[in-house]
Amino acid sequence: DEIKMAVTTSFHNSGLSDVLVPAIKRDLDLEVQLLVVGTGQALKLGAAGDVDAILVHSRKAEERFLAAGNGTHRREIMYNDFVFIGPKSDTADAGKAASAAEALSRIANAKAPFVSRGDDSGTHKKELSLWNVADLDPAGFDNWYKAVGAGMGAALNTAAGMNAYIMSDRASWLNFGNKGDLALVYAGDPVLFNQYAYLPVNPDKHAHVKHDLALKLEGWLVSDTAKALINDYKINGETLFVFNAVQ
Amino acid sequence: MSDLWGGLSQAFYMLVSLDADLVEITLRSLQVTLTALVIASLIALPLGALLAVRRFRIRRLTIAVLNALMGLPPVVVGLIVYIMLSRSGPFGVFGLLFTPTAMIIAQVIIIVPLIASIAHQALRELWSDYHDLLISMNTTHAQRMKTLLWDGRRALLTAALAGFGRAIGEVGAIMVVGGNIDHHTRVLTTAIALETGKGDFALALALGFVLIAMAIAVNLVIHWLTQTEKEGRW
Amino acid sequence: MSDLWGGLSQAFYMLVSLDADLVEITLRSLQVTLTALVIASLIALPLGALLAVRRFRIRRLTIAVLNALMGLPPVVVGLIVYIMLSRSGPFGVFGLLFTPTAMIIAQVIIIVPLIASIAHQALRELWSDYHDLLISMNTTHAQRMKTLLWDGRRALLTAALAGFGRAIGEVGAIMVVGGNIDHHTRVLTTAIALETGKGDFALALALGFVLIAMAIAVNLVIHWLTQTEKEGRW
Amino acid sequence: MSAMFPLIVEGAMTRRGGKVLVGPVDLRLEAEGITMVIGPNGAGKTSLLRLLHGIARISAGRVTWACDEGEARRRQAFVFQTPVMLRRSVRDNLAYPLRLTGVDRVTARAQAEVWAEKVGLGDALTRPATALSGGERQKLALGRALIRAPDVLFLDEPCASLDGRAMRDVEAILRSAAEAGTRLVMSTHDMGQARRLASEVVFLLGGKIHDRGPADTFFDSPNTAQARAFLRGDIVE
Amino acid sequence: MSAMFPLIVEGAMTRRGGKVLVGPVDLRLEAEGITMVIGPNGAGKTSLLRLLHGIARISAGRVTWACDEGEARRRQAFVFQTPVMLRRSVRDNLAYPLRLTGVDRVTARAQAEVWAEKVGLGDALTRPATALSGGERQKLALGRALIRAPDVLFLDEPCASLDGRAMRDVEAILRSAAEAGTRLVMSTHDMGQARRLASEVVFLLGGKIHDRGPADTFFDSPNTAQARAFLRGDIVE
Ligand SMILES: Nc1ncnc2c1ncn2[C@@H]1O[C@H](COP(=O)(O)OP(=O)(O)OP(=O)(O)O)[C@@H](O)[C@H]1O
Ligand SMILES: Nc1ncnc2c1ncn2[C@@H]1O[C@H](COP(=O)(O)OP(=O)(O)OP(=O)(O)O)[C@@H](O)[C@H]1O
Ligand SMILES: [Mg+2]
Ligand SMILES: [Mg+2]
Ligand SMILES: O=S(=O)([O-])[O-]
Repeated sequence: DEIKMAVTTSFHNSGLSDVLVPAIKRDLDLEVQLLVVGTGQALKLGAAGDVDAILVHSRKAEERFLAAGNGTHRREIMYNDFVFIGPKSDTADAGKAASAAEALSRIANAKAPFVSRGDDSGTHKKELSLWNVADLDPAGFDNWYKAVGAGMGAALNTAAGMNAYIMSDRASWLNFGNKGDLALVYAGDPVLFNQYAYLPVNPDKHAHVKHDLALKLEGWLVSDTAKALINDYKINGETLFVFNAVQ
Repeated sequence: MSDLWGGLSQAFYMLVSLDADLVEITLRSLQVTLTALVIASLIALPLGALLAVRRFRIRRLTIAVLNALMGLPPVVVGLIVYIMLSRSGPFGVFGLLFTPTAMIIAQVIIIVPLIASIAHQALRELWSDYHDLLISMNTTHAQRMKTLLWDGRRALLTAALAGFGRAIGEVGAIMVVGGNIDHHTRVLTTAIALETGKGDFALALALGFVLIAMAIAVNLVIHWLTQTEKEGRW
Repeated sequence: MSDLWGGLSQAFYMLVSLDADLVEITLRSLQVTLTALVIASLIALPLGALLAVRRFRIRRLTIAVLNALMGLPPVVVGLIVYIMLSRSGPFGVFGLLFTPTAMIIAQVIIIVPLIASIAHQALRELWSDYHDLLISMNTTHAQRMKTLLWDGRRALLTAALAGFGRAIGEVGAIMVVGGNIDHHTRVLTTAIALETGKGDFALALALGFVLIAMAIAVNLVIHWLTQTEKEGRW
Repeated sequence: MSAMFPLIVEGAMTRRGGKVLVGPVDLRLEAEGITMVIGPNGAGKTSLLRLLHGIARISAGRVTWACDEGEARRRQAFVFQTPVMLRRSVRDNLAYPLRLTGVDRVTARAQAEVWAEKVGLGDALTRPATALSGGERQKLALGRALIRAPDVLFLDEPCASLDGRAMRDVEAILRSAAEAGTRLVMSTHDMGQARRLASEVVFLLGGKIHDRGPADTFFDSPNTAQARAFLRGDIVE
Repeated sequence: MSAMFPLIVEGAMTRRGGKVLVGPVDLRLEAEGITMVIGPNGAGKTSLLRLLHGIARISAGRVTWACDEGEARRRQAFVFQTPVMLRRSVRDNLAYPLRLTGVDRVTARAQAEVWAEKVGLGDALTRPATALSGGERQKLALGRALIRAPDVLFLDEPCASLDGRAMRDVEAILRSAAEAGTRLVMSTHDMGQARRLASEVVFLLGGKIHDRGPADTFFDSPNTAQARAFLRGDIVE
């Protein structure tokens, strides 16, 4: 059997999928075919019935998706956190901030180059909400704020090329190969919490979707096997995801 | 810079060790592109010949449009093919989305204008040579086209090779319609894009070098087989 | 399908209302691509002529490689340019990464082989016409190339237009080296890729249609200006 | 097969890029004989032959065969002043017109060999036609035109590059074709040849028919000062 | 300017795709006169002229001018059997060789007009050369070859498509060029022309020089049976 699941770039770039997919194959004899796309595109693929389930991290968009009848339900699976990446020298002293919003204010005050995803993804939306908390409006920023309109990896590449600050999910950052002179400068504010959720596509809307397989997969994703695999997934000794599904 | 050397050595290493993943996606690249090339050539070469021999009214417009379509942005082609093949699209029932077939369709659309344009240019010269004779012999349009295609086959090879190059290196469209699914629709270019996103430039470059090496090898083999550059021109 | 119609009407609407963002990125697309086209033509057309007139030893290899390079995967070109221009790269000091200049460089690399290949094919026919005369007149290589380039200018236009099409529709390379930075390096194709990622297919298609319309317009204007398809061939 | 003749030309004219190449021409050709089109360089001989054959776009007037046009087109052949070589072997060039009409490859090739022999290319069968010498090309073009046994054959200076022997052979072929009923319309600059072959002469000057008449009369006592001057090789005003 | 002659040809040969086009040829050409290369179609006349001119690849042997090669190449010109028309106007075709040597555009064009007049293309100056008639092309090629006043001029059947008047004019031009010191080497199938112009004859057969001698002797009492047969227009074995 096979099932198609649309996931966001940050999930795939973390490397976790390379652990989970073979395990699912082994346990369920189910081949999970991943479509790695932007958040919006993942939701779109689900709405069109071109995939059987989606795994994203953008709560408001997910709720709209459900409200439109595109999915049957939303199941939270795990979370990780967002972190601020920046030049090793941390020219804006963002690392000394007491909160995520303050870190952003420091960057804005220093007018240090900052790369924004600019693509309406979960990550981008979170960043925008943080600027809001800091009482700043990216629309008014000048040249130092670069809305690049790209996936997590491409945006990190751009940040590396410019030696700029950027907000990334921890997993993508740890698994990223082209770190250049960048380093993690700020993390830890609870507001940076990043919840991933699983949404099976609604079979009432698209009769052909493999809803039973999607449920089967969901069952596995919230199982103890998955829990162990997710919690044990480490890069350089660091845990990336925390399993938090209601079992 | 170190990524560059890293890429080169990694490419070399993967090639000599016949890395299983590499072999798989390389073969899939070849299979998709060659299939697309055959189909596209079957459409584009006769089209190029038709444009050469026929003076229909909107010929100039057709040629200009064909030239313009050479620049069809792959992503747009990908999107349109996606919309057509999507479950909610007109051809959704066939379930072709995210299959190699979908990738072939997208590539065909992308390279037909390119092959037809180059073929038309090559055959136009030949036609201006043959024009009087073939008209005088009262040939049908089909006979003229057949004659041009046969006698111009060397030049048409360049057109087909250009199409091959374009298709094998293309990523925007096949990413959208193929989905870059591991072991299923992943090809060299989508793998390169993936590795680039992960920041693994050395691996991305290695795959790129393999791709380029393959393209050069295909070209050399074909040039050598057909002796395109030998003096007698056919 | 609704995305398709949505895209069309949105394209129409943006065009008649001269949407400011659209105008900005369209002009940037044109500026980058036309600059790249001029530079690439200055390199590729003489190169095509050189390959036509010169029988140097590795000519066949050069041609095969050129043909193969037509298929240079844009992402790979992007990566290499990125590595060269990045601060740790050899040309890092110029600070060109993520500027339109970087995009121009990448596009030049991508279209030079294409333009040179097509130009070479066109000039090869002309050269086989002129060969005896020009050799007999004891022309220098430069004179031969100049004569071919001048007398073959119509056919070379097709080559340049093919290059234009390729460059204006390209996204893989300029995404990597330009970074798709809003108001800075965002062009039509990168905007299309962005909207696709956002799942706003209608807007992506609208931008795509604008791009295609522009490519067709450029082709028509040039065909019309130069009357390429008129009978007298020059 | 219906009768093709008379061929009636009324006010026909070819114009190209503003310049009148030939015309207006009024002419009536009957079924028999060899019509020789002569005149100085640029007089319009080639243009007239193309007009009659129907491969030049007619800008004014009409060219009408007695039979319907499709049939007329099928029954003609043309030997061009600069022969067009298909990029194939000599044999395939000769077989080409037969293959067009559906003759199978083996028969067509056999016929091609017969004609190669007749025009003196018997030992060049497998050579690429594009590598032939000037005279050999003309021979090939002639064989290729005759192989379908056309009822009307146009020849534009077909012997310009032939050696003495070949010219004699070709003239013999043409004469026997004419005797067998093929209508020949040809141009030449060789007045000796014109005298030997022509039954009728059309003398062109500046794109117009300046004089016309039976060959004997024309050559022995030309009507106009211009024709006299032309035959003497003098300036023709 | 150093002396170009004698031109010494030793065992020279041109081979193409396995076939010997002409050779081995041994020949010595002196500074004066008009050498006429004759022979049946396919005998190798064109190939020999190209070999001497240096535009055919020499497969064996040598062709040596008295002066150094670069200079020799600059001082020659060639009129091809099938003239090559540059895709430009008649005027620009004629001016082209001058422009190559650095003559400014105005002077080159003026010269071109003079030569257009001389070869009888005075009223075709602005026409595209590719639209010329067969004879007009030959005239253009001739003018283009003579405009640089070459010291050696090769002509490959230059009058094959010319009318009587043009042929006479061209022969006059050639004769006066020869008198002014230009060395002419030409081929023709017109034995009348050969007799009128030649000071010396080279008779080719099957790619080899079969006979050679002063024009008078050759035409009046050919040495070999083949030459006799050729002159009579008979089969040459
Ligand atoms: N395509 C063309 N466009 C413009 N003028 C042309 C074209 N073709 C021929 N001409 C001109 O028309 C005139 C008649 O040409 P045509 O070829 O019929 O002459 P011709 O009598 O066959 O001459 P020749 O004896 O040299 O072959 C010539 O002056 C020629 O230059
Ligand atoms: N490129 C080539 N490849 C092979 N054979 C060739 C090539 N060019 C010429 N030949 C052959 O070489 C022989 C000599 O050719 P050449 O053109 O020198 O003859 P020619 O004496 O000039 O004949 P003509 O009087 O018909 O012009 C011919 O039989 C011809 O078919
Ligand atoms: Mg003519
Ligand atoms: Mg010859
Ligand atoms: O998961 S992302 O779409 O934000 O990369």
